[in-house]
Amino acid sequence: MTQDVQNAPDDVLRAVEATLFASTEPLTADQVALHLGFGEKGGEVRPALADLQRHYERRGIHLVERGGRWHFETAPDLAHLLRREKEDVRRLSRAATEVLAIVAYHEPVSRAEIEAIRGVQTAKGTLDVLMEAGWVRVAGRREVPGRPVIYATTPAFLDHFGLGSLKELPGIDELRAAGLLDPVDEDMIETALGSKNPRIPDNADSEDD
Amino acid sequence: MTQDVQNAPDDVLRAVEATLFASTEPLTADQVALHLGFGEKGGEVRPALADLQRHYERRGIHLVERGGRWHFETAPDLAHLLRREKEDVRRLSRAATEVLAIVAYHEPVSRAEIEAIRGVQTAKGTLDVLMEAGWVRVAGRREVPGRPVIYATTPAFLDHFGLGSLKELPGIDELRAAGLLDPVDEDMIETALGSKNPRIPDNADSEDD
Amino acid sequence: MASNPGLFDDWDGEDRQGAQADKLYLEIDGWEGPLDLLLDLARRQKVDLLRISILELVDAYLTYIEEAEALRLELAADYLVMAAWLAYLKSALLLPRDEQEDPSPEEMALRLQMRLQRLGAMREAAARLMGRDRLGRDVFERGAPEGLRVDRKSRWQVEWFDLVRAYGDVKIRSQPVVHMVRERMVMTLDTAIARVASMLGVAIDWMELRDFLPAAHGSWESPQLRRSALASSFVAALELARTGKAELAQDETYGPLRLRALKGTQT
Repeated sequence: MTQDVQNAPDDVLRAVEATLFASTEPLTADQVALHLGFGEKGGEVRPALADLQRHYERRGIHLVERGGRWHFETAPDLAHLLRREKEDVRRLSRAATEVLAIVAYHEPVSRAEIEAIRGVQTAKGTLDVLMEAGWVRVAGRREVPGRPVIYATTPAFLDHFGLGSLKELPGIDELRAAGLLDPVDEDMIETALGSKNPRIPDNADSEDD
Repeated sequence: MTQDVQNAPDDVLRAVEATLFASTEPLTADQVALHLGFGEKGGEVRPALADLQRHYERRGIHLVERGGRWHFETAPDLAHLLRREKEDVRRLSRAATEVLAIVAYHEPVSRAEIEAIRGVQTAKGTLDVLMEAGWVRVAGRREVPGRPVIYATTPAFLDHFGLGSLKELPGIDELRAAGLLDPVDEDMIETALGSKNPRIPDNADSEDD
Repeated sequence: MASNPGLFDDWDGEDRQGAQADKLYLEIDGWEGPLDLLLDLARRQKVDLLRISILELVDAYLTYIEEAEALRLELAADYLVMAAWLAYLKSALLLPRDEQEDPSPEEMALRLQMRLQRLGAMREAAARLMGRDRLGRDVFERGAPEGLRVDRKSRWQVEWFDLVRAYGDVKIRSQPVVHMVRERMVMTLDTAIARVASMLGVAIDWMELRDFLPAAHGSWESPQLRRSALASSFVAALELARTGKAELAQDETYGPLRLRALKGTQT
């Protein structure tokens, strides 16, 4: 159909093509003609514009006319290529995992409560990450002085961990049985430190056995 | 010859075409592949790049590869039609053009070596101008006493001068064959013209044009 | 001295057209050093750089310098250094030599020629480079590219086990504090002093420190409590010795520590 144009585009066509490509803004046929020194009337470039439009209509870019002005743009069906979303899989940090666990076990819970349980200050960013991940949501405010925001888990959280409900999280006793809550109790300290245990009597250091 | 490509470009080809058209800077095959979600290796888009290059070679726009990066630009033979009156290409001083050529033909090269070839001190500003233009960069230090900074060209240099790689520098093969691109020897770096240079007679003999 | 304006290179940003032989000296600022001047003088010989006459070149250079000096133009030192070196080279080339010097004057001449060639090559290369079709002047990139944007999104990953263990860790971290306060059983120093003092009162002879400890049953089975009792009893023994109520004996380092009441102080 337009094969001769495609295979051996003439110089006018090539010049029009290059001009529109390099232009920083859409151009009228007259402007193209003027730019190329074909006089002030676009008559001479119009056939080229039509040919070009036909040539590009099945390609990745189209030559389009809007309000008498011509420009190249990405084919509409490929517009999604201009803005791609890229997903990076990232491991949750240790702090964020702890906060998530606390929310899951204690929900609804305020930030101050989370910090009290963790014994460490919790950066605002940590909760933001969990909310971005879709696992934690703001669940209102606690009706106490200061009306702190309280947080709870989302259905997506249950999905992610394959839980029917929060009740399926292992209880304290189970954690202990699994060795995950192994008390740092006195016996353990004893074992860990050997015969000496500097903590108990003030002057155990001087002990002589 | 490539009529099927021209008449019914496939999806990969269209996507590559659109991506390169839309990009504000040259892209490597790997970057195109990554952007299109074909993984990090450009293998899948290379045939499309080759097809596109062939398709465009007779058109008003060319697809060119410069230092492994691809971009579209207007056909060079249309320069007389497109050349911009107020060229924004900076006019370089004679010293700067000479230094640029020395960096390109000898890279990586130290300032002392540049000065040895030119037989004159090179103002610090001259290299600064070239670096500001984005054509020359610091390429580390030479591991010799004093650890002098060495300079090399940038991808933007290749883009600007329309070179696929440094191998395409005009006349580089002849210059190399004539020994004129041999490393600048120690003696030459000393400002004074003194002592011996055993290499010269050989080189001089072998050249006769 | 030859001077043909047509032989001047036309360089970006430099215009040497119109330079006349008699005005040559005025151009001193136009040369980028003595090598550049030499190259220009060499080109005036209108032959390939490989075939230039070094002697002719030396003469041309020296004449140039003399003229400049006659006009009291300030010449940079390196032009004079070059002149001196060229004068030496010329005499070496002309004078008969008895023995071979190293390097020979011919070698030095070739070396100079090589330097001129190198510089000439780069000058030519620069001109060819600048004459290429240049982006933004002769060829153009797309004027209004839409641009590619990549919105990065994170998909967070965490395993069930990590979650549960994190909770365990939090618990472990927070528990011991509470735990230890509640379960810490100790024999206080006061208790130990009272206990040791009263036991000493009824003892007849030396007793080993360990014998003062409560029998190991019930809560006294706890090793921690026994350790505490031992430590407190030891301090109690020292305290009683200090106040003159008891005396201590130990036969060897780490040997059993024995104590008994001091006579006359028994209550």
